[in-house]
Amino acid sequence: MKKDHGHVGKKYGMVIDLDKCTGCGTCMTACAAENNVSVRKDESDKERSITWIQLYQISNGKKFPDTRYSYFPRPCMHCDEDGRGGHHPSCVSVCVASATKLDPHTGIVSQIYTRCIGCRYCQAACPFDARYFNWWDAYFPKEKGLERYLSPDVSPRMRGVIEKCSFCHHRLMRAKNQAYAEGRREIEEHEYITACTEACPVQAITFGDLNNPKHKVHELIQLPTAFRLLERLNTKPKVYYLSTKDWVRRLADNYRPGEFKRLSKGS
Amino acid sequence: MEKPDEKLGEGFLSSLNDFVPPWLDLRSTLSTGFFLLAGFIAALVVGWILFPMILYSKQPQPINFNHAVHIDEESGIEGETETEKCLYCHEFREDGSFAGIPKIDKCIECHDDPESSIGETLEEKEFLQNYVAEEKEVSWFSYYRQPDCVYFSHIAHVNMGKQECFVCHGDHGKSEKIPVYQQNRLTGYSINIWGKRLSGWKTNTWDRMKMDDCAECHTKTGHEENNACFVCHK
Amino acid sequence: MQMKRRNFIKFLVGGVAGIQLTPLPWKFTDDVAIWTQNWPWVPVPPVGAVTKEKTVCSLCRGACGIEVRKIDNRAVKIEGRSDYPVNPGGICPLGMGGLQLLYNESIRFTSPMKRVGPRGSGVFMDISWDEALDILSGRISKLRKKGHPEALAAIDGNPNESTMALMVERLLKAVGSPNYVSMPSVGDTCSMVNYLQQGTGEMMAYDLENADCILSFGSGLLEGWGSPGRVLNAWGLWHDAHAKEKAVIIQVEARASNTASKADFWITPKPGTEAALALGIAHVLIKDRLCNVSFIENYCFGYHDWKSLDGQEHKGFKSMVLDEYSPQQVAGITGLQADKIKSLAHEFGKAKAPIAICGKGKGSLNGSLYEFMAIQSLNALVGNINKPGGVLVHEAMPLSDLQKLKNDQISLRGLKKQRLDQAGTSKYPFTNSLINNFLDAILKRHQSPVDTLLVFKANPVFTLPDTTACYKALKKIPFIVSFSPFKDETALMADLILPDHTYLEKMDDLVCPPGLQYPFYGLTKSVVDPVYNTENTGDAIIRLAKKIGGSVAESFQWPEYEDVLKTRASGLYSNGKGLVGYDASHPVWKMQKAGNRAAPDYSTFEEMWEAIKTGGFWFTAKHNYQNYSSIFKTPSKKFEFFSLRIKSAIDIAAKQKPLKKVLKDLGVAKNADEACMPHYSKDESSQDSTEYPLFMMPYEMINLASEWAPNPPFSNKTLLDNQLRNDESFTDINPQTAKANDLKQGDRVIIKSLAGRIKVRVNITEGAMPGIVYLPLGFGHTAYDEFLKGKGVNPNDIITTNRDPVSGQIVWWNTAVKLIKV
Amino acid sequence: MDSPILPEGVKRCSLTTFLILLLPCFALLAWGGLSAVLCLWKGLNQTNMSNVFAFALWIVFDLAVIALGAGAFFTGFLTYIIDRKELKNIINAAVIIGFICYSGAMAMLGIDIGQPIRGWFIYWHANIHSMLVEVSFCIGCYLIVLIIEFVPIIFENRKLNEIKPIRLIGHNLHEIMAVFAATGAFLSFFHQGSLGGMFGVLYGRPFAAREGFYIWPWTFFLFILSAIACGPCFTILCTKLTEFISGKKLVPDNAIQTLAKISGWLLSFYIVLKIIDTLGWIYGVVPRAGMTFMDFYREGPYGVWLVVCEILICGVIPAVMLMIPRIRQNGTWLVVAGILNCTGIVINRFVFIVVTLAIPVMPFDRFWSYVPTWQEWGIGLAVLGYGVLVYALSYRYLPVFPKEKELNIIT
Repeated sequence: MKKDHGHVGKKYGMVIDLDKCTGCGTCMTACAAENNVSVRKDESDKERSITWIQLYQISNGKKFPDTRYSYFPRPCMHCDEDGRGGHHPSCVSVCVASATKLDPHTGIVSQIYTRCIGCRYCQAACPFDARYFNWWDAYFPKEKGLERYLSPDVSPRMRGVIEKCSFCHHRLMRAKNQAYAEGRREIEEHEYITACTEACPVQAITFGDLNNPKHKVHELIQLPTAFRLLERLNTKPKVYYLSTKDWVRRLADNYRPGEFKRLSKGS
Repeated sequence: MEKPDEKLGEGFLSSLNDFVPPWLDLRSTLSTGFFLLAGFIAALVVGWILFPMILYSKQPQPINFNHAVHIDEESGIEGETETEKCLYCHEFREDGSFAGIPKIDKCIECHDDPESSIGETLEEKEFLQNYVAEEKEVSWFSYYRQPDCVYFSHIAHVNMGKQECFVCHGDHGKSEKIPVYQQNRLTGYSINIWGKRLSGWKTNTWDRMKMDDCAECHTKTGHEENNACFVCHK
Repeated sequence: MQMKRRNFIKFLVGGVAGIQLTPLPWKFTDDVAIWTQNWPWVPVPPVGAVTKEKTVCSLCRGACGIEVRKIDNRAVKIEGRSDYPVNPGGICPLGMGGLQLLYNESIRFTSPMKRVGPRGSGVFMDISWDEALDILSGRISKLRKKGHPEALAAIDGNPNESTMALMVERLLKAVGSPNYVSMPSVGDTCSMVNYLQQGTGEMMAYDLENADCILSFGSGLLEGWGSPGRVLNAWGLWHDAHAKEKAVIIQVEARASNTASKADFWITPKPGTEAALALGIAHVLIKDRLCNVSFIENYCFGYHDWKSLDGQEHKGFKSMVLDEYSPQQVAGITGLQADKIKSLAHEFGKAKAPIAICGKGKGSLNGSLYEFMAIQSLNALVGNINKPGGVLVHEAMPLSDLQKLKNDQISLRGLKKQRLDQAGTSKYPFTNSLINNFLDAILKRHQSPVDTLLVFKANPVFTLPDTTACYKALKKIPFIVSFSPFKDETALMADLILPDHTYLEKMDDLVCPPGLQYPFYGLTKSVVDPVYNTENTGDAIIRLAKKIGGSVAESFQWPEYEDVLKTRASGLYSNGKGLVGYDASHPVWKMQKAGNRAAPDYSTFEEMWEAIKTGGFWFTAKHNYQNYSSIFKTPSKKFEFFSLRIKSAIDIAAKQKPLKKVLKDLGVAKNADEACMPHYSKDESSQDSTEYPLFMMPYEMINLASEWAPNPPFSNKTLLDNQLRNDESFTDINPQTAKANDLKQGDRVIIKSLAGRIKVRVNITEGAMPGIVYLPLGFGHTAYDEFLKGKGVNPNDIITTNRDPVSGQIVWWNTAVKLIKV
Repeated sequence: MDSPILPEGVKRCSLTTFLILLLPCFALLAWGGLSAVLCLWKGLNQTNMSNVFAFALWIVFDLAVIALGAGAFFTGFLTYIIDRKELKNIINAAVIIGFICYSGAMAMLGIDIGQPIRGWFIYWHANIHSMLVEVSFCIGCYLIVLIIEFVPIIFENRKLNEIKPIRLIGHNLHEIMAVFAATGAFLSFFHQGSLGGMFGVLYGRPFAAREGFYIWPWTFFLFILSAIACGPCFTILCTKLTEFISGKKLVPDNAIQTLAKISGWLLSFYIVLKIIDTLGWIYGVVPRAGMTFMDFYREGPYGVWLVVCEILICGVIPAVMLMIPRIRQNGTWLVVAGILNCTGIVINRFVFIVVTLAIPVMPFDRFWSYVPTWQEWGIGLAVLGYGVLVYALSYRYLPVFPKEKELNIIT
């Protein structure tokens, strides 16, 4: 039965090439546009603005003119474990109302706004700051008419609940519907990609099934330049990064003096 | 204390007193019981009869629709199975999404000419004049509209899961008269979602359309994986 | 009494017990919770049928392909498209936010309007289209009756090649006014360079994808330069993990922009000395024999010293460069080390297909003529012109001209009058229009020579330097008409609004996106029915002309704007080598290099036009490489290091006045020979460094709209909070500069120049060059809604407008300023 | 004028003075009420909490009062299960304080969550893996227990006691109080523990994360210990305060001393474990996360002084003081020790909540600071006001201290 639905062993994940990433921010706008994220008057309040995928600017700390900037695009990591091998991500195991769950058949961590009671325990549990609380009601003043661009694929959030990146799960559903309409049960690799993957103008983002040898991501995460954020916490993120630059790789995790291993190649 | 019935009561009680243990104050016990019971019954009435009447608003549909006639042989709506007949009007779009209640132009496909023979009854005439002739959409109330947070794929259930329409919609497709639309004033849900029985008691699969009912069926038919939250929530 | 109360309590107790056995408490609890899940004030997007419309984004000149996803008739998402040549798939953050411009009622004009409140207050009254057009045509006709058609002027932001630009210019010509002024853009300088050195006034066409070394003089490859979608895609190709040989990117810029940070080499000369650096590189290339001798000897003019017909000796490029631009000399000018310049030159010289590109930032600001000539000369020195991976030379885009326009006596008399901006005079022989001169002319005269100003797709009050001057000038003009769909600063000063559709509601063309290496024609279409009572300006102009009547009406015979577009597009058909279909697996840069010979994928004009209307594009991958003998249209029929056109301009002028005066008028500091060649001269404009010790440089970001189109709210999410915090924007300064002015991170500071003063907060970063104060362009709107209005400051407020030699264009990067701690 | 309902044979100030004394409480309650309305009506944007500071002032208050309120169940445990008779003279006070702390905490939590109306989802859609669920269940139940324990004390009010059925109920409840004491003790052990567990299980936050036993991180046990170590001290402080204000002796010394002694021993035991735990953390969890001890105390106001304060000044010192009979028998020193003890525990809770969240985990993330708004203070302090009010009312109208009469014979 399960096989019929092609769920078995699927593990959707993302690979972001930081050497390609230019920090243009298209992924952030694409995400906001795709997922009906509310835009408030003051988005410079980074403690409260909602950005499912967020660009962190990093610097190599050198003096002018040797300074270099780079960027970490950070969606939800869709972790697999709670840090000590428990089969729930840290945020899932703490949620009081079972509002966030890890789907074993897709590897995607869901967040149900109508179930969430807004206790924010999951925010405390997430070391990636990937979870966002709706401090205000969604901002769509009638006189502006901006609600006209809202997509029916994603339900707008009410205030007082947590929201986060869903790997554009509705796109998976859309792809499946299309496949069903054509009498297929399985979907192709290109049929389900996230909005940020699709939008990235330098094709820095790759999305697919990490478990499927035919998918590009499966091959990319084997590269020696591949790494993940805060791997030592052992939360098993499904978002990987690529970079040949050691100063960038160094910033992906905490290292005590001498612990960091440089790449043989690259600078 | 001169009222005769009082006296009678006294007499009656005192006669009873012989049968009950002396430490029990019969009079006070009875009165206590009486008031408790009164309150109890009053509450039941409020909860079971008054409350539902207040909770749901009733709106009639703009115009009646006779499903029975349409799925009837003569109607010319093709389809081997009932489901196929339903799909004739409640169709799937190319991308697999479900069109739901048909738009007026779907009706016009058959009822193209306002003077046509199909239109004996007064209602049909009214429909042809007010809607078909004007190409005006009928503002139907949807009995089965789930809230915005719910994602439901008809094609997954009908084409892939081979579910018959009646499993969720009952014999709605056979009805000659469409029922009055009842809406929960507080939640805005159609009464069909929670189910007509306030107790939540259900005998048929189509009596209720709550999350548990979906999950129940998924489990029964061995599709537990579809109980993952994001499968039905958006 | 006592008794009664007890009974009541008993009654209640019973009731409480009873109610538990009814659904009331349970269902109520549940329903209230469900109510919170469906709060009436949370919007619920209506469901419907999904459709996708392909079109082209025209928020900038880049002409990226986009696909708009619609639910019934509602546009819900803009996405890239892979079946489109310019940008396979990706788009920029601004294009992604387009729907917020389409649907944001508070920044759009919902109908034609006339001013009722005081100027600039933005108080308007709705009127009908007919009334609006009557008002305007009446006014124009009156001017013509009075015999002053030249008192009608237009500021046009449409790209020069676009059909809309032709329409506007045609309207003015038909009416009889020479005062058609277009907004400055890098294109002006580029085509001028091409005109002087290659003889064709075309845009630069860089074959970036096939190049293996990009030497960028401040071009913001990652800040939106050229056609953002295309350049960013090229960037992706250059850095592909699987690419065989990766291209080397060298960024010459005085700020750690994203491009500089991500480039392989980052060179930081003093701003304004880029020309010297380019010539220094030229010096090394020549000295170390790194240049393509055969190309230089056969197809270049003015490399060696030469003798003109009058027997006069003239200095050549080679000797000038060797004499004056040795690495040491250049090091002195630019503040770089000499050997750094050497190694840089070698990196460039030894590459197979090196390109030196020009145009700072997004390339929306025009550049310095001599700097661009110097940079283009580098491409000539390595002979990488009209080769794969080089700078391609094209003939003009094969678009047909509009039929000859009719002029009556009035208009002919008007057209004889001199342009207010003096463009094309002996002062600015090669420039088409100079908006800053135009504004000065208005300011200088006691009464404005312009009676009626039409503004198209431009917001000069915000985007031009020295905004106060611009504001004053516009205020002097008696009557301003804005065709903007948006309530921008300039539109708020207008007396009459004839709102255009937004780019998602109208059909219009985009010709030759900047920097693209093949002829390209894009066509936008109406993906949604116009949301408000607006009208395509093209149609509005036609109707206006008809209302004016006479020869003006005869000059606009078309029923509607689409017919104008078709008329021009007919040339694409007759050109006979175009394609309207595209297959992502065969990118144009590969097809072109492989010498594509594919026949057109259409057989009739109608077929082609329909295809363009649905697909949105026409392009040709056929290119005639090399054939140097015929491509250069210069007087010498060669690539000119020494521009004979400048020389003849000087000679002609020298007949009336002394040579010294001529050169002074041209703004050239050097002698007559060097005036004809790319050279560096320190600009005198810089004020005394004691009063204003620092320089202010505006910079552009890809996620902040700084041109005509407003910034979509979405991109506010992408701004860092050391760029904008609450309503205050930041200036980037180096720790040294901060120390010198004892400033700490986040301090508030006033930046003062001769033109004005602005208040910002300080962001201390090693990415800034000491002694320079950086300000982002795009902040500081005084119009629009809460998402834009009053957020940050506009550097244009304090930029002092100096003019570039010969071209006379505005110079942006040398405003002397000082910091005053608050 | 309210004399008929005052307890018999005791002296109380006049109603007017009483009300005047309580004015500050009413003020606090008004302030809190306004804040609450704003937060419920407009949402939590009224606070300075953020996506970084998901938990803040309110949770600190919650955990603090719940720890201090632990006196109730622990004293109950000692009185009824261990059967320390002398504690009967203070148990009432302990119960009332407990009730105040827990009801206050619950009220505050109700406002703290983003969707109060959905609060019951915690119970209905409970996720058994979540420590916070364990907390909610236990606190919920324990609050009921406290009410049941409080009710008979209320029924002892002179007027109420005249009513026969009430007298009966009150009496019978007294009989079976041991049962509730046992239940209360059981429940409390668990929620005090799971409150600690809440932070110990944050494996994404090396600052809070701890190893543990089975599903319980060490913080689970440390929180229980710290709670029962400071709870009794807080009870002592409250009675001392009452004695000071009323200017009477209310509780026989032996009761106080018993509590003080036990509290002292528990505290010392706790501190030892706490030190071991901290060392284990420094040499286990922290290096594994690739950090050093100092990494956590570099930024903002949070320096090593926090550790010194918590463990040394407010831990070891009071522990020693309370264990030495001569010191704890001196009233002043007893109070000092008590205050230090309670402060230490409050600091511990503060550190686990605020500092944990303030320290970024991703190397390129940054440190944020947080200052509560007046609305947050309002609600926090309202709980204080509410506490004083309830306590004062109980003291005035109920025979809270059984020995009060004989300790102060009115001549």
